[in-house]
Amino acid sequence: HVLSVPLPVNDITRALGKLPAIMQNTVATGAALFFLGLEFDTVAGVLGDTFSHKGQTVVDQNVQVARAGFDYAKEKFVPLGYRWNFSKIRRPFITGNEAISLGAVTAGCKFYSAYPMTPASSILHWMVSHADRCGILVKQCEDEIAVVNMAIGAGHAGVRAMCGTSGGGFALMTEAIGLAGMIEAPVVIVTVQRGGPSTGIPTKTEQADLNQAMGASQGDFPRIIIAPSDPTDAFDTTVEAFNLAEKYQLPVIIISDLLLSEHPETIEAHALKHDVQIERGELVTEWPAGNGNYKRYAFTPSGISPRALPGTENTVYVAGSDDHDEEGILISDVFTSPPVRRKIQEKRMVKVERALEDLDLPKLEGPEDAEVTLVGWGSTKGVIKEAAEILRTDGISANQLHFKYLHPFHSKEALRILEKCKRTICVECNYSAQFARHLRAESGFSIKDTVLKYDGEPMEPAYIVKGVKAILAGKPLSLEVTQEDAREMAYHYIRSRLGDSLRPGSMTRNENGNGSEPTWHIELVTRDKGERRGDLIIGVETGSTYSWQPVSTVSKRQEA
Amino acid sequence: HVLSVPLPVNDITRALGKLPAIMQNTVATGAALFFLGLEFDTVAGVLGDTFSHKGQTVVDQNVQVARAGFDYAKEKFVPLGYRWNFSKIRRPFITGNEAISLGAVTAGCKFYSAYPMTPASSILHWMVSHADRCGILVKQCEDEIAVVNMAIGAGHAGVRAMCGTSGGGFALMTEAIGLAGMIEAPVVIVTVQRGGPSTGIPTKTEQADLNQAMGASQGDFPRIIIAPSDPTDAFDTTVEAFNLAEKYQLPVIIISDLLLSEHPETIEAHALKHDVQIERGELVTEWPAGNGNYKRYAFTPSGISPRALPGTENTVYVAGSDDHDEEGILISDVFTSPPVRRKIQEKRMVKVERALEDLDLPKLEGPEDAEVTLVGWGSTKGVIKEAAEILRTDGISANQLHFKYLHPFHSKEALRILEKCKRTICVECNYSAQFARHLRAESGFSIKDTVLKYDGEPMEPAYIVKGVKAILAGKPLSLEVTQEDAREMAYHYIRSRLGDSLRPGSMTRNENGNGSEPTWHIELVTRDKGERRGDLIIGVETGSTYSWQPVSTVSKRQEA
Amino acid sequence: MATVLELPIASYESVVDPDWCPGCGDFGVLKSLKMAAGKLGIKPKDLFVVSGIGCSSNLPGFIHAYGVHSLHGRAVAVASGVKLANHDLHVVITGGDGDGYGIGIGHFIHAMRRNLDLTYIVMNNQIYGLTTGQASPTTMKDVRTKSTPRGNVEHPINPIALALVSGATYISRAFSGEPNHMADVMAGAIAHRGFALVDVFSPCVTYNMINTYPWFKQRVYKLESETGYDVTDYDRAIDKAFEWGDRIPIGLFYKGDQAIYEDSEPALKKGPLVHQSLGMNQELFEDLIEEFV
Amino acid sequence: MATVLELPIASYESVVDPDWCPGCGDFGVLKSLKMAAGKLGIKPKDLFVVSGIGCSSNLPGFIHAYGVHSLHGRAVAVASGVKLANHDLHVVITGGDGDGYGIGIGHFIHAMRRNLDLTYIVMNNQIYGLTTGQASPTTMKDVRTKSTPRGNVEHPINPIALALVSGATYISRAFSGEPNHMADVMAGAIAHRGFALVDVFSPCVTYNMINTYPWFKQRVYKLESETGYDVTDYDRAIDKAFEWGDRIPIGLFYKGDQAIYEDSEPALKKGPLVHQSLGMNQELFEDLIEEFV
Ligand SMILES: Cc1ncc(C[n+]2csc(CCOP(=O)(O)OP(=O)(O)O)c2C)c(N)n1
Ligand SMILES: Cc1ncc(C[n+]2csc(CCOP(=O)(O)OP(=O)(O)O)c2C)c(N)n1
Ligand code: SF4
Ligand code: SF4
Ligand SMILES: [Mg+2]
Ligand SMILES: [Mg+2]
Repeated sequence: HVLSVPLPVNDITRALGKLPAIMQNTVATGAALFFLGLEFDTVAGVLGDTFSHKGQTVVDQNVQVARAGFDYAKEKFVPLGYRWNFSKIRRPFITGNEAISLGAVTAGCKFYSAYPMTPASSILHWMVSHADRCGILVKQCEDEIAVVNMAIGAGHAGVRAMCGTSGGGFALMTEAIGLAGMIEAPVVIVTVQRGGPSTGIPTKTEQADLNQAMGASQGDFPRIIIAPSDPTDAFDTTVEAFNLAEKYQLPVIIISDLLLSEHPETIEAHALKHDVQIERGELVTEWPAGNGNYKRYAFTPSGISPRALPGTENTVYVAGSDDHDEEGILISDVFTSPPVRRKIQEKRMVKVERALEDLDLPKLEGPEDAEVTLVGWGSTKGVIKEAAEILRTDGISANQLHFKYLHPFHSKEALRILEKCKRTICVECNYSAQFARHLRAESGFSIKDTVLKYDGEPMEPAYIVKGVKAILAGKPLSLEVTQEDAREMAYHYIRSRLGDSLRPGSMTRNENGNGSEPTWHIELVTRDKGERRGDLIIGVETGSTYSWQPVSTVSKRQEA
Repeated sequence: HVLSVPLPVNDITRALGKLPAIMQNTVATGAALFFLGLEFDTVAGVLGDTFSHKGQTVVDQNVQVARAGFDYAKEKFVPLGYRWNFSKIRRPFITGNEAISLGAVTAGCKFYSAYPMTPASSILHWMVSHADRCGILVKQCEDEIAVVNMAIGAGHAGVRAMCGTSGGGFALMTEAIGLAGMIEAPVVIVTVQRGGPSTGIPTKTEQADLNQAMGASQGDFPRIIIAPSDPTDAFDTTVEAFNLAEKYQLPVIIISDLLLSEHPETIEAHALKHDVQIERGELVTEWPAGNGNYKRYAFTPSGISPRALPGTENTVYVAGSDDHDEEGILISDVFTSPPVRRKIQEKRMVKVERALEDLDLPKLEGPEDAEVTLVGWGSTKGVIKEAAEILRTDGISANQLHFKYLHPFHSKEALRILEKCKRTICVECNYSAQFARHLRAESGFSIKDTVLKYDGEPMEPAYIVKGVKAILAGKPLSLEVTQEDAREMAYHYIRSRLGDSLRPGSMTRNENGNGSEPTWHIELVTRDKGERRGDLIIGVETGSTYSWQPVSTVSKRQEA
Repeated sequence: MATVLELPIASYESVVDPDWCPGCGDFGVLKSLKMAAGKLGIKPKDLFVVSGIGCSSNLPGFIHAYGVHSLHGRAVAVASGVKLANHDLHVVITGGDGDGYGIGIGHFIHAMRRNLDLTYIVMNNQIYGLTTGQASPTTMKDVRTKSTPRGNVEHPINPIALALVSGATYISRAFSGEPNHMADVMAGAIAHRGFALVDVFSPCVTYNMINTYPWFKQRVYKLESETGYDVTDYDRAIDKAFEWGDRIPIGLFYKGDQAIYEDSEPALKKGPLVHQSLGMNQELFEDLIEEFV
Repeated sequence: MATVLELPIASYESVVDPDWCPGCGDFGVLKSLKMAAGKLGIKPKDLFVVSGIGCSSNLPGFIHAYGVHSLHGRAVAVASGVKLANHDLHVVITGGDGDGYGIGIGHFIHAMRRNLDLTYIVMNNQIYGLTTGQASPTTMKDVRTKSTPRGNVEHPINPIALALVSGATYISRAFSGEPNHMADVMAGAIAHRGFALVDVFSPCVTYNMINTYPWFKQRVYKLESETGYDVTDYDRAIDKAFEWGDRIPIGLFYKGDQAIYEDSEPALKKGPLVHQSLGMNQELFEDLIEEFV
């Protein structure tokens, strides 16, 4: 469970003097502990362990900073009212990235390559710190292009290989993902979404890389895309990903996000099992010399061509990124052959249709005939579930349809379910409702209403409930700058330009505004005495900060 | 206009001895000349000019090879019956890539960067060979990542900049396309599609990179994607692309394909004009010191923030790939601010909605109330037009709806037109009907029937007509291996494995086949005496070459 | 440059204060860069600073000058485009060792062989700072980092040697502990016509506990102080490039006067591209069309 | 390798005949590679050839051995993955100058500093052949190509010098006009434990009219023939790396015995990864879970 609260980090930690930027998170941690209704001391220890290798000063600093966050939250807010029944059963407290890592080694992953990138780095860190015990080779590479190509090489050679990154690195991997599809190399690629576009807001969460995963690399080629919803699911998904990658000999993309990957959750005691099922698909381990030529890319009804690993006798072949025939001989050059090209393209693509049969169907959860159906994908499953519960207690019967398998897609079943729904609303953490678009593309079903969030903060039940009620009331929330927004913007303006001596004072909304739009008129006053120092005007529609008129000069920018 | 005929290059050119692979195209050229009903001598000259810099031997070799192709076609086929009225009006004979290059320099493009890649290289070649006269700086870079980042740097600094590549290179460019969207740098990116996936069939055509263009880079950011349909349109599109890129300060992707880009067409005499309209968008050329702070990313209703070029007095700013506020100050780090993030994301994205208003609406062409509407995009416009004409002469009234602007998309208008159509069929050069999916995603309109081609050969009117008739007859073409396909596959098998002494002889279809599927039974006989040397079995459904039973050993593979 | 009128450091002061960890070497680099620009009298409007992504790459936000805070590893490419579009601008690239010698090494090497008139300042802290402490391409052998808990097994990159064999024409090294010396080295780099590298020992006080200020203070010495060191002596420079251990040289290793890319590019003869007019002249257009008929 | 039983060239004959232009230098490289593998008695099933994209990169299709014909510039990365997954395989990378020194240079340099046990054969024809004749990173100054009609203005890459400063431990050069000598150099490279570079002058007879067979024949000489040339003398190797013009050295420039990556990787102690069992042992799993409770 997550929350979104303004944490004026600088204010909170001022007393502690200038701190490394990275300590923001520690502040948040401290605050979070409060919300979770935990006692501070129970965790000072944890911080100790975490930072001990950096020496006592760092530990102390972190404890102090966390304490500041904790106290601030205590002063300003009420806890979420969690009940912690510290029962005998000790439950794992684990993040999505840790679950993915654990799932990988449990599934027999022997090769993990990566280039550091938030919020995927913690997979690299877990893997490398457990490499010896788990017998896994972990390679930090020079860039993500090397990362994915090494993983593909390892997968092609016969080991279960995985690599991980976030959107920017994934962009660099796309060309090679097409290579894996073409040479039919099994490989698992984890991409952990963060606030975009581009470098964006790297420490914030978002679900806006679905288009990227669907559009990775040129041409049509087989791939599977799966979005886990919580740490337990992330563990299972990872195991499943390796099985699918080897059974169908293709790249499998696990798409997570910062929220799922970096936030620890308490899971069921025995949710994670060591004896997972391992399916390596059709392997050719022996090929008598008399057998005739081994065909690496044999055309079969399933599209699956039994795979011989390099080093096997009598099955020598070359896997080419140029298109090729059954034995891997290029048809792109002298031996061009349109019908062979047609059939191998069909052979590759039919694998995905077959794979669909292995994937669980989407299921409607909650009351069958609900008034509202909340549709989502990936990490928001739990939050949407809570929202549906709140809606029900508020007398609005709501259920949810959550998607895990994004490609191939259970179009028929999705359509069957959705057509029966009374009213559908898509809930996503992005601006353009990428999943709603994807659903329309795959099933033809259009969801008109959406509850979207793209300010970098996680989706929250309360936010969803508010959005849904507004939609049902026929007046969806506007994009106007609310008073709360305006105050936050004023804080941002002050922190970034006027130092920290001021704070927003009284605020009034001016309907005539500056002629072009209504405006918020915000007095900036001194923190201590509350003396008016100037006024800030913010546009209600655009959010533009029109002007800062100081009563007296307070900002160095004035001199500049 | 294009055609698809089997050209057994090796057979045709055997007499001329071993030739560079690249000469395949010359064979095709020769054959094409025949189909176009031209006399061979009229072009021997052209080849001369083309290759003269390589010395007479190369010229002669090319002429010989072309002649061989010409003669082969003459022997085997009938010309398409073109009437060439060589009137006084001399018309330009130009390829899509040449038109794009010409359009760029006409629009004031001053910077072109590229890394060689078929079928985009000819833009680089045209640009560099005309650089001095056109005053354009042409930069061949170390890779496509440098290519696009240099173009973005140049565009940001204020020159009209373009770069070009094909799918594989485009994959490497995607990360930076997101950068351009984020820092709002104008840049034009040309991606010329070829047969994929991966390296694929580099000298063949396809339209399968639409998903890639739509999914380029992580997150939601503004971009425009345009697919020209012929050389004249390619010229206009390129000029328009520069105007849109600067007016809306975003990356514009021109998506072409091998067919359009590499095949010359005769166009109207005065179709291309030098005095094109140039719109540079809102530029800040002067900013008095008293003006207060210049806001590079000012929040405005249109989303467009007037742009000051580096070097201007008093408008100093930093453009960041991290998200930022109106003045470019990062909100990704210490100064995090959810509401500012929300408003700048909205500001960036609203630009695309505005841009849509500048783009021409899709138009239904042909009889209003036709029985069939052929839907397509990009280079197939002319072929589909011809197909519609043929269908009409065959008594099936057909019209066409062709799309040029892929993103942003005229969803409302598309839906308005399509809902009125009696029967829609989507015609595309790819396996998965990427445009039909795109159309469904953008407009919610589903086209069930498709005529697809993905064997690398260009779409042809006859093929479309055949497909459409099959669909109307209720029995769409199956994916079975036809006798023609089987013969071609046999030729491929022979050429690639048995040397060239054999050819396919009598062929019989065996319904019981090998138990798992019906098969083609093909006798392989000697070229000269037609003596049976063995049999080849090819699966009708899978296209698998089950076995080659020699009567006597002929293939070195037999020894191996 | 004839007589320049120097500018005060304050001319380059940004609205935003650096948020680097207290003691981070990058503070020194920022200060020295401002001093160097001031010495050369470069107006903020004529200074263009390009960076990639990393703690060090946040620098453009902390100096009052034009700039692009681009993508991880791509600063050199973006800067090349900016420079070719407007070579009146003084283009300075600032980034980290991971950014420039790791993911960005291809652009680095190819830019050097082009000898574009760019200044590249690498804040080499031998670690990935922003991503919280993984090994970088300059991390020394056996050093333990978050990604090399058993110690780094890869032979580190030698940026000076790489630059020497790749065609850079001003190759230097500085140390954040010596800001005045660094300012001189930087001023020389910016004034130099051609590709100039300034590799800076800029300690990461949070994640690199080996290569600290004291570690460098004990070891660094100035090449200028070495009697008879000749910056045009290539072979000598190669030897110095490999000097590492108890004594580590800083200062100018090598300076060449090879032709720069901009001079060999006809399109730039008429001045910066950005100042050329856009219209297409009719005669030229008709000639171009003629080629197709 | 104790006494090896050599294999005939025919063992490596592919179904497919090379479609290179008649006279292309790559024919010589293919022949020499077969000879080298034969000399070392490497069975086709144990030979793994990885290439990128280019005329030269078509080589794997023309030799009877396992392999991946990968992406332009990525052969070294793919090969590294293959080698780390199964280090029983002899992994040889074959590609072009554009592929390896252009777009792929980052992987090249980083693989060298890792000193992985790989053999990298670069068919250096100083041109982009497959794409019909643009300048490559090794195209000499002033040479006119399709992309440099006014002559190339970029300083060419020096692969030998780059390899020397980057940590490769077997650095050599060969010439297609000397197939037997090339075979010996290649055999040495494959036998060597560590990253081995074989830069080959492999003339493109269709697009490079400057660096032709005669051009090289007049200039190349063998380092072995140079009395007292010591392949362990690094400084001497650096000097030789820059020898270009009337006399151009081929043969082995430098050989070192630095530790290889595979030896420093604990995960490989138990043998190739591909032979390790997949199952997860329960005790270990429970210990791992314990860390979270
Ligand atoms: C394509 C891509 N991959 C990875 C990252 C994550 N990342 C950001 S900074 C950085 C490395 C920073 O190290 P360095 O360049 O040495 O800068 P420093 O923080 O040490 O100053 C990485 C890996 C990214 N932003 N983009
Ligand atoms: C990402 C990408 N960019 C560009 C290309 C086009 N391309 C194919 S081969 C090649 C260069 C070939 O030159 P080289 O590596 O020297 O090989 P050669 O043909 O000269 O043997 C290029 C640019 C590609 N296949 N992939
Ligand atoms: S983490 Fe290191 S590099 Fe980054 S700011 Fe702190 S000290 Fe400087
Ligand atoms: S084009 Fe050049 S490199 Fe390619 S095959 Fe022909 S001669 Fe060889
Ligand atoms: Mg660093
Ligand atoms: Mg080459």
